[in-house]
Amino acid sequence: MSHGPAQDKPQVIYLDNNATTRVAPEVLEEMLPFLSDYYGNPSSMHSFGGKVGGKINQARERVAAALSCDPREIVFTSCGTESDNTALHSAVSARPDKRHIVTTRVEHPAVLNYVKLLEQQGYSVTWLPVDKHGRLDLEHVREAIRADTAVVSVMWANNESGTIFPVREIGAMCREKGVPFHTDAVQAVGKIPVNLKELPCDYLALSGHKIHAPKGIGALYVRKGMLFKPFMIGGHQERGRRGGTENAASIIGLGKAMELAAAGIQDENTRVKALRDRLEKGLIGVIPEALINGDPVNRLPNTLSIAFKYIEGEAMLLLLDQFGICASSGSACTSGSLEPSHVLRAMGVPFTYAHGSLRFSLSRYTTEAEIDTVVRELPKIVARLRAMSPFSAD
Amino acid sequence: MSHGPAQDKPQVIYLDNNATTRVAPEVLEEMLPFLSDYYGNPSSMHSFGGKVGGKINQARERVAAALSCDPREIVFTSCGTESDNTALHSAVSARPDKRHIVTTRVEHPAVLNYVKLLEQQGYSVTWLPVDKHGRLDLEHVREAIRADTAVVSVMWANNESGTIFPVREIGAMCREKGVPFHTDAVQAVGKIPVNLKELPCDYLALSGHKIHAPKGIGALYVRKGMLFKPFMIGGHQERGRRGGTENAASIIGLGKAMELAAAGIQDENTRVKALRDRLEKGLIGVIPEALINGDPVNRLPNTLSIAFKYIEGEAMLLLLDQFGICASSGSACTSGSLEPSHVLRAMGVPFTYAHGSLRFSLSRYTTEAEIDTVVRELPKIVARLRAMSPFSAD
Amino acid sequence: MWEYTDKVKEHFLNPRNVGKIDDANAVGEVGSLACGDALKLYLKIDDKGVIRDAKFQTFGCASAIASSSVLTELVKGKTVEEARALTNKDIAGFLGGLPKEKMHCSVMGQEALEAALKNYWGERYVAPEAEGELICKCFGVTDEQIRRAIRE
Ligand SMILES: Cc1ncc(COP(=O)(O)O)c(C=O)c1O
Ligand SMILES: Cc1ncc(COP(=O)(O)O)c(C=O)c1O
Ligand code: FES
Ligand code: FES
Repeated sequence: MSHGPAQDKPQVIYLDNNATTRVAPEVLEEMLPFLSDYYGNPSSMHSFGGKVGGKINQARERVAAALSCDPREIVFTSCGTESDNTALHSAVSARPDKRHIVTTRVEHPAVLNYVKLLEQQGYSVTWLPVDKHGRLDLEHVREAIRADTAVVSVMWANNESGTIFPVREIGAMCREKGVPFHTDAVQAVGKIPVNLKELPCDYLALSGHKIHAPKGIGALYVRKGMLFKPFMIGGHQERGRRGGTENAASIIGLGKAMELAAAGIQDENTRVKALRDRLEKGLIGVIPEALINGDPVNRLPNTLSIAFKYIEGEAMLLLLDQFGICASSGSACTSGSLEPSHVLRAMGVPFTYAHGSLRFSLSRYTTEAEIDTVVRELPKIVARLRAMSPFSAD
Repeated sequence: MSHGPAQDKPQVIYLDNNATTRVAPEVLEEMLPFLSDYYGNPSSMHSFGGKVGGKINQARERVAAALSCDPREIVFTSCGTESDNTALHSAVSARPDKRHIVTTRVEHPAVLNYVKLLEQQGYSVTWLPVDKHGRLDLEHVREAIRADTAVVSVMWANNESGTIFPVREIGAMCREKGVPFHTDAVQAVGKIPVNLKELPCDYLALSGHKIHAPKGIGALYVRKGMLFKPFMIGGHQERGRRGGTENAASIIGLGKAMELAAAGIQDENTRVKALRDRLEKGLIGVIPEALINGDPVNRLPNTLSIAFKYIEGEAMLLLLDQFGICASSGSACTSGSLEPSHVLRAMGVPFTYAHGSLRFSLSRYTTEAEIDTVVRELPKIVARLRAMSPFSAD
Repeated sequence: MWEYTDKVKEHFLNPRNVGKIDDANAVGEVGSLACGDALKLYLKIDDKGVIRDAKFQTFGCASAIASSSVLTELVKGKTVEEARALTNKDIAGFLGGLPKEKMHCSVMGQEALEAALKNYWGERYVAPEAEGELICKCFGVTDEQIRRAIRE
């Protein structure tokens, strides 16, 4: 635990990219002028501020180009959570007479807890279950949509299991029934192709810090013609859709990051995926009583969620930490709690395994040497903890 | 309009600090490691992320020290607008039975539009008027507070006129009547002393980019023991008070900026104030038919709002822009609209003057030479425009 | 991330007295696999009532492992009477404190010790929860089910 900011560069093997990512150097470079000399307010009536406004427009165009949509369909927000909250707030408050919501049991807390709040306020909610691979049943979705459904909210890819949901089919069902569809694409963007021309969805949330832009910036896609109700209430920014002085530097960073994400999607699905597979095979091959959480077929190319019987995740993480290996035992957002994650529970991961789950999530910066270090060290760590466990000795 | 990022440093005389400020170099320096090497998620279970968590704690302590409160009373948000929205949301949803709100006609849109929305939802609102100097009458405040008042929200200092409100007295009245008091201190922090030990308020909003931290970061003070309902719904961050991955770099920047702001308060009220007074005298002394908007006594030391009869603000701004002089003709947030600002209207500034109002707002970086340039150029600009005006010729 | 003291980290990384004592005359077992933490404590007590040896097996997080390690160190050489007086506060104190959310990991140590001493005197240890109560809110299983599952 010696990688202090005061010292040299931290030596880490960073395999926690579903929690957050490194800001790409190209992104930081585009941002820096707007954190120093070009600090004007884009809404100002002087050219010093206007200049910043021009760059924000460029960023909006870049985001739109990466998603194949119109720049006017993009609203910048402060994070993925705000994008999700805004989509749901907007969808339900645009149609106060519709009092039913369809979502899944495995959404991120940004959707899950918002919908729970609506449930407390009297909304009726259909919580779609998943199978042991974390998959939805399309028939369940079809049955769940009702005449009074205000919105269907299904994440594109799950942050913990990496399972990819059939959002295209779900979107088509919603469209057919005239119900708005929101997808939390925070984990999909940059990892699998996202093309809004081919996806019948009405709202789509994304977050900068999952795709090598900084923390504290997000975007929401709102399909043209959709009713919109702002969530953040203030000035006229974002064409009246989101109050608050624009976070210029980070918006500009997000624009660049989206450009890089679109350009890197091939690499993500070949080289990065191969590294993930190497990790998976390397661990499953040598560690007994281990299982993979998540859909073996439709899974994010960078994600490996793996569970080891009879041992506990935090202890593994801290031992991995000795080697500078960063991973996660659930989603970072729930790590304040001691319970196994709601996602693993919804998947029905046996409790002998659930507490011993680790998530490795790779990025474009991951190297083969890093993977090989994990494949070398983790089996020893698992063996060491199992030797201590009162259960596995028998 | 030639100060492009591609070229050299922009040569500007920046007198628009109530709109936004330059990021202090000391602030950027503290942020940079967290935009590059130290990108871990503070909620993660590895020391790489934990390190970031430690710096966030330090930032929280710095903010608390600058305000004389407890670090646990600080919630980081994405901007001043979010802080205001959160305070109001929290106050009203904690007491659903109280259906009355007291606020002023001159609040920033972050409060004003939020309260208007509540009014549409059936809340009854007392909109406190101001006099021609933008001052509130304490008797009006006292009379307005009712048994069913959910919250009193009065800004500490007005962004346009610079008028400082008697928040201490208002807070005391609220406390006496057991009504929560929120103050939007976005323009007060860094300009006048803010000491929460001596201020009986329950919520206080501030924004980073007004005090030389970056855009897109804010904080909300919530007095210990106050009921709190999160506005941004998601993970467990900020001890369950604000979902969304922490904007680590900007939080750390805000901590530093608050430290600098507290240290600079003396300078702000002597040297910066003297520069503002020099500007005021220099303009009033030579330009006929000009008047000062705002309280001559209780006014922010950095702010000069000045109105010129018979001419129009935007034209003046564009001519000032020729000299690289950045100012504002109203609040930047309302600059999307063509009407004179709601603040000037509430103050009853005569319409022959209202359209010709300019706001100059200084900062610690303002120099005497810059002020002298404005004192030299603006009278010529006013004369030039008046020569064109159909009214002033008479 | 949890803020652990150096002492916690040290005992987690180098736990003392891991394993079983085959001829233990006091064994205490608390916690469950379902809840993600369990501790089995083995004691060897001599005729004079002095704890000569202590070993543990733990399924749990870093705090649980460090607490178990410290527990075995603390009881060694103590008489049964002295050991009885030990509380989870002593364990946490020895570690220089634990995060508030992790205090129960040290409670588990105290409970395992209590269970082991009861076992020594031939009594049955009854966990603070009533038998068959729904103790696991995550999986919705009762502790009886868990015991059965563990036995299988
Ligand atoms: C008084 C006041 N309140 C709130 C705000 C909103 O702050 P932000 O732009 O950080 O959302 C501003 C400035 O824009 C302001 O001047
Ligand atoms: C699927 C998903 N949705 C939403 C979020 C929230 O994003 P943010 O942390 O930017 O608020 C995350 C990550 O934290 C996520 O993984
Ligand atoms: S696993 Fe037992 S309470 Fe959660
Ligand atoms: S063993 Fe339960 S959290 Fe430590």
